[in-house]
Amino acid sequence: MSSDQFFGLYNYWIVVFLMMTGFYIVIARKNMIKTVIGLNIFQVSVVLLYITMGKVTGGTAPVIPPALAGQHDAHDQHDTHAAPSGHTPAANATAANETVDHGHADHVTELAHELAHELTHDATGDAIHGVTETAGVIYTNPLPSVLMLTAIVVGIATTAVALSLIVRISEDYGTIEEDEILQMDRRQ
Amino acid sequence: MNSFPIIRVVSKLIIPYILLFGLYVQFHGDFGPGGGFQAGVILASALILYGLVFGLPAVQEVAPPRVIEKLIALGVLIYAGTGIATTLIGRTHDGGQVPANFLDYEALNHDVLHGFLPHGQHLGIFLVEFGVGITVTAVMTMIFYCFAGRSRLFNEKASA
Amino acid sequence: MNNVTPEAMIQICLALPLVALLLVVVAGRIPNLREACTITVSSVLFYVTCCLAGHVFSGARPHWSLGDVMMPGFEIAFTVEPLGMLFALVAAGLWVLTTIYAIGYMRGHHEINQTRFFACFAIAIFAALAAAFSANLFTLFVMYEVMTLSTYPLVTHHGDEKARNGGRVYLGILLSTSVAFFMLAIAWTWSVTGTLDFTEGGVLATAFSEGKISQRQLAILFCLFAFGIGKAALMPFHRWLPAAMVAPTPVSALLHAVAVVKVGVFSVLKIAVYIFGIDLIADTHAGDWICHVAAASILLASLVAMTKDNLKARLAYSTISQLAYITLGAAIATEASIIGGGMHIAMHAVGKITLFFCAGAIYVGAHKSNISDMRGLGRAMPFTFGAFLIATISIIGLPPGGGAWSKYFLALGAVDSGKAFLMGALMISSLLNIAYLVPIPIRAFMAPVETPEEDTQDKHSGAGGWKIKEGPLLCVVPLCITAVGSVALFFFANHIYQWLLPIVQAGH
Amino acid sequence: MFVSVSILTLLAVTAIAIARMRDLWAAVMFTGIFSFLGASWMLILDAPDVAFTEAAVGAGISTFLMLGTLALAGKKEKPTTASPIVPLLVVGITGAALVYGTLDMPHFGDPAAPVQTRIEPGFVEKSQHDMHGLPNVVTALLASYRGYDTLGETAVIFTAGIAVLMILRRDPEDCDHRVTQKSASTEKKGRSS
Amino acid sequence: MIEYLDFHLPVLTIVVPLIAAPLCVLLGARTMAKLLSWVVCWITFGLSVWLVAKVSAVGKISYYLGGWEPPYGIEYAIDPLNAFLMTFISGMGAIVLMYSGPSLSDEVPQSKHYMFYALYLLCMTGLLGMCATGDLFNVFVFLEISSLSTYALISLGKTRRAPLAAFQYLIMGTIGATFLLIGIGLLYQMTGTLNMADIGVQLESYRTAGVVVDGVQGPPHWEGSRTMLVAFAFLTVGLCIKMAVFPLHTWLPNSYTYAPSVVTCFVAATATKVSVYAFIRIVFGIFTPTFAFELLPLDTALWSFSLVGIFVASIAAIYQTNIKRRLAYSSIAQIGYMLLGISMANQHGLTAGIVHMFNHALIKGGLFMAVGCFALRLGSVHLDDWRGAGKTMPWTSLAWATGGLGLIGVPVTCGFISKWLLLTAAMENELYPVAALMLVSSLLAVIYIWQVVEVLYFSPPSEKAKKATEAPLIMLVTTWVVVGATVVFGVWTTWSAGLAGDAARVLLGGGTP
Repeated sequence: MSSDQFFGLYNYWIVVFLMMTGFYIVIARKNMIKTVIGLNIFQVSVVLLYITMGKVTGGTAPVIPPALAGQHDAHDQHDTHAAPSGHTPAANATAANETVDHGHADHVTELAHELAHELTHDATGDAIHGVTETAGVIYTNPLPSVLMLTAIVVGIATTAVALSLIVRISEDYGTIEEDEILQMDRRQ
Repeated sequence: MNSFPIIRVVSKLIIPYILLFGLYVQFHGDFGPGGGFQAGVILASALILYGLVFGLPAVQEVAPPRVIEKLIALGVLIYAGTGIATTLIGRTHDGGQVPANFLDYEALNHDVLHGFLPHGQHLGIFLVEFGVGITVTAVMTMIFYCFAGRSRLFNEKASA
Repeated sequence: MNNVTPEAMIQICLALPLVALLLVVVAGRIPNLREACTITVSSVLFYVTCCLAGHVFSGARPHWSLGDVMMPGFEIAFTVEPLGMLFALVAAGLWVLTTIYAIGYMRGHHEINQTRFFACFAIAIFAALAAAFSANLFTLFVMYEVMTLSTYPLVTHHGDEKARNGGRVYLGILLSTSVAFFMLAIAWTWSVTGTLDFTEGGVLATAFSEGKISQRQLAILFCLFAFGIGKAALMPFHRWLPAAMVAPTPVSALLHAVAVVKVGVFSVLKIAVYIFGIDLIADTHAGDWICHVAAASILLASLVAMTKDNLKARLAYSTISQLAYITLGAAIATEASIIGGGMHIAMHAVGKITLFFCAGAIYVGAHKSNISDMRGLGRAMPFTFGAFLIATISIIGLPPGGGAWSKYFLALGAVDSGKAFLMGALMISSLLNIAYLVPIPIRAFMAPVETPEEDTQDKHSGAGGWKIKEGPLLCVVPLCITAVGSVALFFFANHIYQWLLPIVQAGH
Repeated sequence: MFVSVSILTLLAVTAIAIARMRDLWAAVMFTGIFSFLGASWMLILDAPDVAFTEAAVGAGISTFLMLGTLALAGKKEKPTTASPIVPLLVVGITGAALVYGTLDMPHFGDPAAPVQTRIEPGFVEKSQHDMHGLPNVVTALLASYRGYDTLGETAVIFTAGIAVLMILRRDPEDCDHRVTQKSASTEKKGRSS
Repeated sequence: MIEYLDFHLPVLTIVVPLIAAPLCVLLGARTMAKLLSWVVCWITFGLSVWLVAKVSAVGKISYYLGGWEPPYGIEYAIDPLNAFLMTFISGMGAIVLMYSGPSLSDEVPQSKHYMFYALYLLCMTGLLGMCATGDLFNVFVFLEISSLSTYALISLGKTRRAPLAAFQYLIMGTIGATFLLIGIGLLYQMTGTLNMADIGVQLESYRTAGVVVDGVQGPPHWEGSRTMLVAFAFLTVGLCIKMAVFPLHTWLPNSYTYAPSVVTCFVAATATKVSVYAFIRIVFGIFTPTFAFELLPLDTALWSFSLVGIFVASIAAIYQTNIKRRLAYSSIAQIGYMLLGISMANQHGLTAGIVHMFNHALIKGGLFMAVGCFALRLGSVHLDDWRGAGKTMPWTSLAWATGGLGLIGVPVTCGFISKWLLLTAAMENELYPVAALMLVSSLLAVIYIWQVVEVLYFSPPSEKAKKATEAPLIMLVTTWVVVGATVVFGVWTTWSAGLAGDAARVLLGGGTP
């Protein structure tokens, strides 16, 4: 294993370690709250996995400085007046719309290319091909962030339901240790 | 907890700012980190703090559980309704009307108060974030109510 | 019926039992109406079957298909050929008689749930006819299973612990063998040949010549079929037959003589002829293993029969033995043995149903079910035991019983195939038949009645002790008819031979 | 580099500490810390939105909820008698599989990774064009490009809200229900014995 | 109007129940919510039937949500397979909801009914959404919608074990979902996209051009990419938990047993099938059968797990005296049959697997509905209490017997069709031992079904059975609709087997019909 590989991957490994710690708590512990804690750690680690993969060296958060954004706003307002819809349209595969959308899609692709050209025009330094880069600023891929926002919300939703179930179980059985509960059920 | 006057005073002072911050996060999501979900959490936390300090009945007077329950539903309806609205409106294209897909905010383009009211994508994003905010606030509050409703601590306090 | 096409006749034949089912259910509350319906419909059915038989035996092969209701390639289709026609004739003919008999028996015995009984009966007959007419293995299998399920409520008719256990064995063995072996064999056939249609000359012959299936595999496949068709009651999968004896006697008659077991052996024959082809079996010796098993079944079942005192149990083992004859015929697969097997379906059906009718009549009339209790009973029930004697002669294979011919052809087949030991098995078996069947009527007529007081009473009251105390009329008439039938078949055998000849000649 | 290494180390240490702890109260607190550390690392990885949310959710709500549950259900975990061998084995295999899977991954921060290059033009440029200058690309993605996912997410939250309400709300009728249930269970007990 | 519906068909099928759920809460009243959910369920069913007709006519339909083309946005990709699945999910959903009335009043406190309806609709939405979507992450989101609502619905059960069962399911389910999430993440990392079709294209290009690892062009076959292998493994394991494949099935028996009858009916009929669908989609739509079954020995693994699972679960089923639990174990066994078919990866096998999803949904749905009727009238699902109920509840008992025959796979029921297709597929692949074992295993079903039939018909009636009356008409009718469907689709299989065949053809790379 090269040191290159080690430095390229070590934080994935730590994330894996964190995930497995969480996973271990979930499957090894019989206390229900502890299980939920384990689940939480597991999920947070998965979030870290996604966020790690979105990061690009030398990148910055995908929030465009307002100055730049304003610039485009102006550009777009001009654009909006020219064509009311300024984004890739619904190129729906349904036969009925295909012809309409096709023409439109071409038009938009053209626009997008023009725009991309414009954007990279005043880029300084070596523009690495394909990396999200606007006006010399490299942006980290925002998609993992978006996915993880959803995943976090799903996680808290699950936790809430799990905890409310625990409350019910502890009221009904008087304990939240799975072993004891199973014993009680068996005795019944 | 309500036996500590300092906490009561401090929280009374803090809560408006939390609410304000929540609203800021809600409506400023376009510009910086934040959005409906985070705003909802913050707004709910203000209510929860209020509940913790002044007791469950007090906060339920401000935000009755029935209303909160309806708000949970309302937020989702606003979100999904925006989607349905876009399909119903359709988008203008080359002067003609073509179908717009579900959640295609381009359908929300309009010329009313141009430059003042958001339109198109901005309006869409505003609406759905608003929906998310309402639901999250309501759900978080409701979860708090439910847990607190089960707690003997709170129930005794209510009777006392 | 002259202006009805044979195709339409198939439809009518299949529809009539269902009509009967409907009528029985609708008229369930009025027993007389219900029975009238059944008898009428069954008579009409017999008539239509006869008309259809006229067409088929003069060379027509009517075909009717429901189309690909199943997956593409698996159709419910019916083609009538002589073997199936013969079976259908037997089934339809005996349905009329069994119905009449059942009315007498069920009423004489005050059985419960008579509507359910007649309804299931109708479904069983439907399945038997549909199986007889089936044009492919798939239809045959479907109908085979329908038959199993429709007879289950009949077997467990009494609904008590004994009936439940009997039903459990019945259903268990029949379903298990059909699912584990029969279905597997069908799927195998399908994967090898790509078709399930019954074809003259057999479909596996081509596959064999193309090397898709080896000689050994053919033998295994034949075993799968023979054992998979549990209704053929080949040992060691015969237990269901005695177990099903808990059923009321008309059911036993139906099971053992007409529908269930005959569907089994009929299927074996049909598969041997139309799936394997008799030449293929003969050339590859695919049936050799089954020959041994069948021979063993014949002898063992006969031996077991001798030990049984219960009349129905003894008849059940006799049936197992007789069914193995037919399986043997299929496994030997010479012209004579196939014809013998086919003929034996009819001969045994008529003979055995007579015996069961008698057993039932004795039970209803004298409330006796054990052979040892029947001493001298023949004097009280002369018609019953007379019929019993005639049927016994037929089953043993003595002239003028119909069974003589079928056994003759089977023996001929065994000699043709050069398997002398089979000949021996058949001979010994016939002797055993005599040993376990003949004593029953003999004892009934000859032996003195055991209880002396009763004996003297009889002497006082009746002329020479012959006080006639038969079962219900509706029981006795059918059994006389079938007894006469089994003799008639002796003289009629040549026709059957002529009818069945095309199926063995087609392959050449 | 130093910051991220130290945060990662702290995360690992916290995770182990949580795993070993028997005191649930402390474990919950440490979970909050864990989330907080995670959030800080996310901030370093240029994901301020996620960091914000994780801090609010992980260190805020879920800690609060767990504390609430603890208050209702007891604070001490009983030592388990079950052997940890099987779970350790399962975790070991899973972890080994994952590490094995990382070996062919693009390295951390690799600008040529498919994640960065596959979509052309990337979301940042595209959203600048489509959204008429919406500065926060994450919001644009969340609410528009993947707005449907977010609708799903809202539905999840809604589901959770209704679920918790249904599981925990006490209704007058609910009490009767529980009484009948109890009597049913005693009846059953009587029969089995 | 028609044009509007036709255009938005894919999304409306999912969004209509999604909107109805909050409306139920907003209405708050029991009757209103009930009425609304009834109407909406049938509308959804109508829409999905329409959808299936449309797909059969025009082939694959894409719908871009938000108007954003993939890979930017989320795509709904409807083909014969998921349209077929959606039809029977919404169909079962509607019919079970019609059935639910009396049983629900018996088992769930009235004040919670409107929430029940909301969650029921959400569960349906989640399942439908999982089917329709062409975006991997969207699968996860909708999986969670359906899962969360299922947990809550299960916890509604009468006994105190219901919340426990729900909790156990929640933990297992969340582990499964998280594994799925890890798998999705790894796939995303290697391809940079979330659209399933797009991932497939990307992987195809790696296969021909090779993966770039450490800046070095790899060899042009991607079994070398270890990340992809692990991604596939995690997706598979995650879905296997959700499917309740044999060693990962532990959550299922308790959940099915202690959930309210209505919930069991719906969940048993649909939930695991959707995970099977997702698995099919991942194996055939993203990776390829070549990868899954030739490079990886997944087929052998699946056969062995399926067969062991079938035997173990069927034998376990025989020993259960709680009928719901008995059927739950049977469900685990039946999943094995579906996987057997899928793992054969050819036209017949895949068709068999897909058909069995549908047929098993009908059969198990019907059986659980019959159980629900018994539970309502006898107040118990224990075998002892069912003694002699055949006399007092003849129609329900007959429904059980008929459904049971379907499960056994007797001809003229749809269970036979699936078994037959599986058998011929196994024969075609020359898997004779598998075929034989499969048949033997189906005999175990005879035992655990017929034991109940005997108890119903041939035992002296229990105290409870003596007092029982026939189930309410609405429950009886709906039960018989489903049970009748098992017979109808056992005879008339052109539709189900035809659609499944089309779906299999599309999955195996053939053209759309």
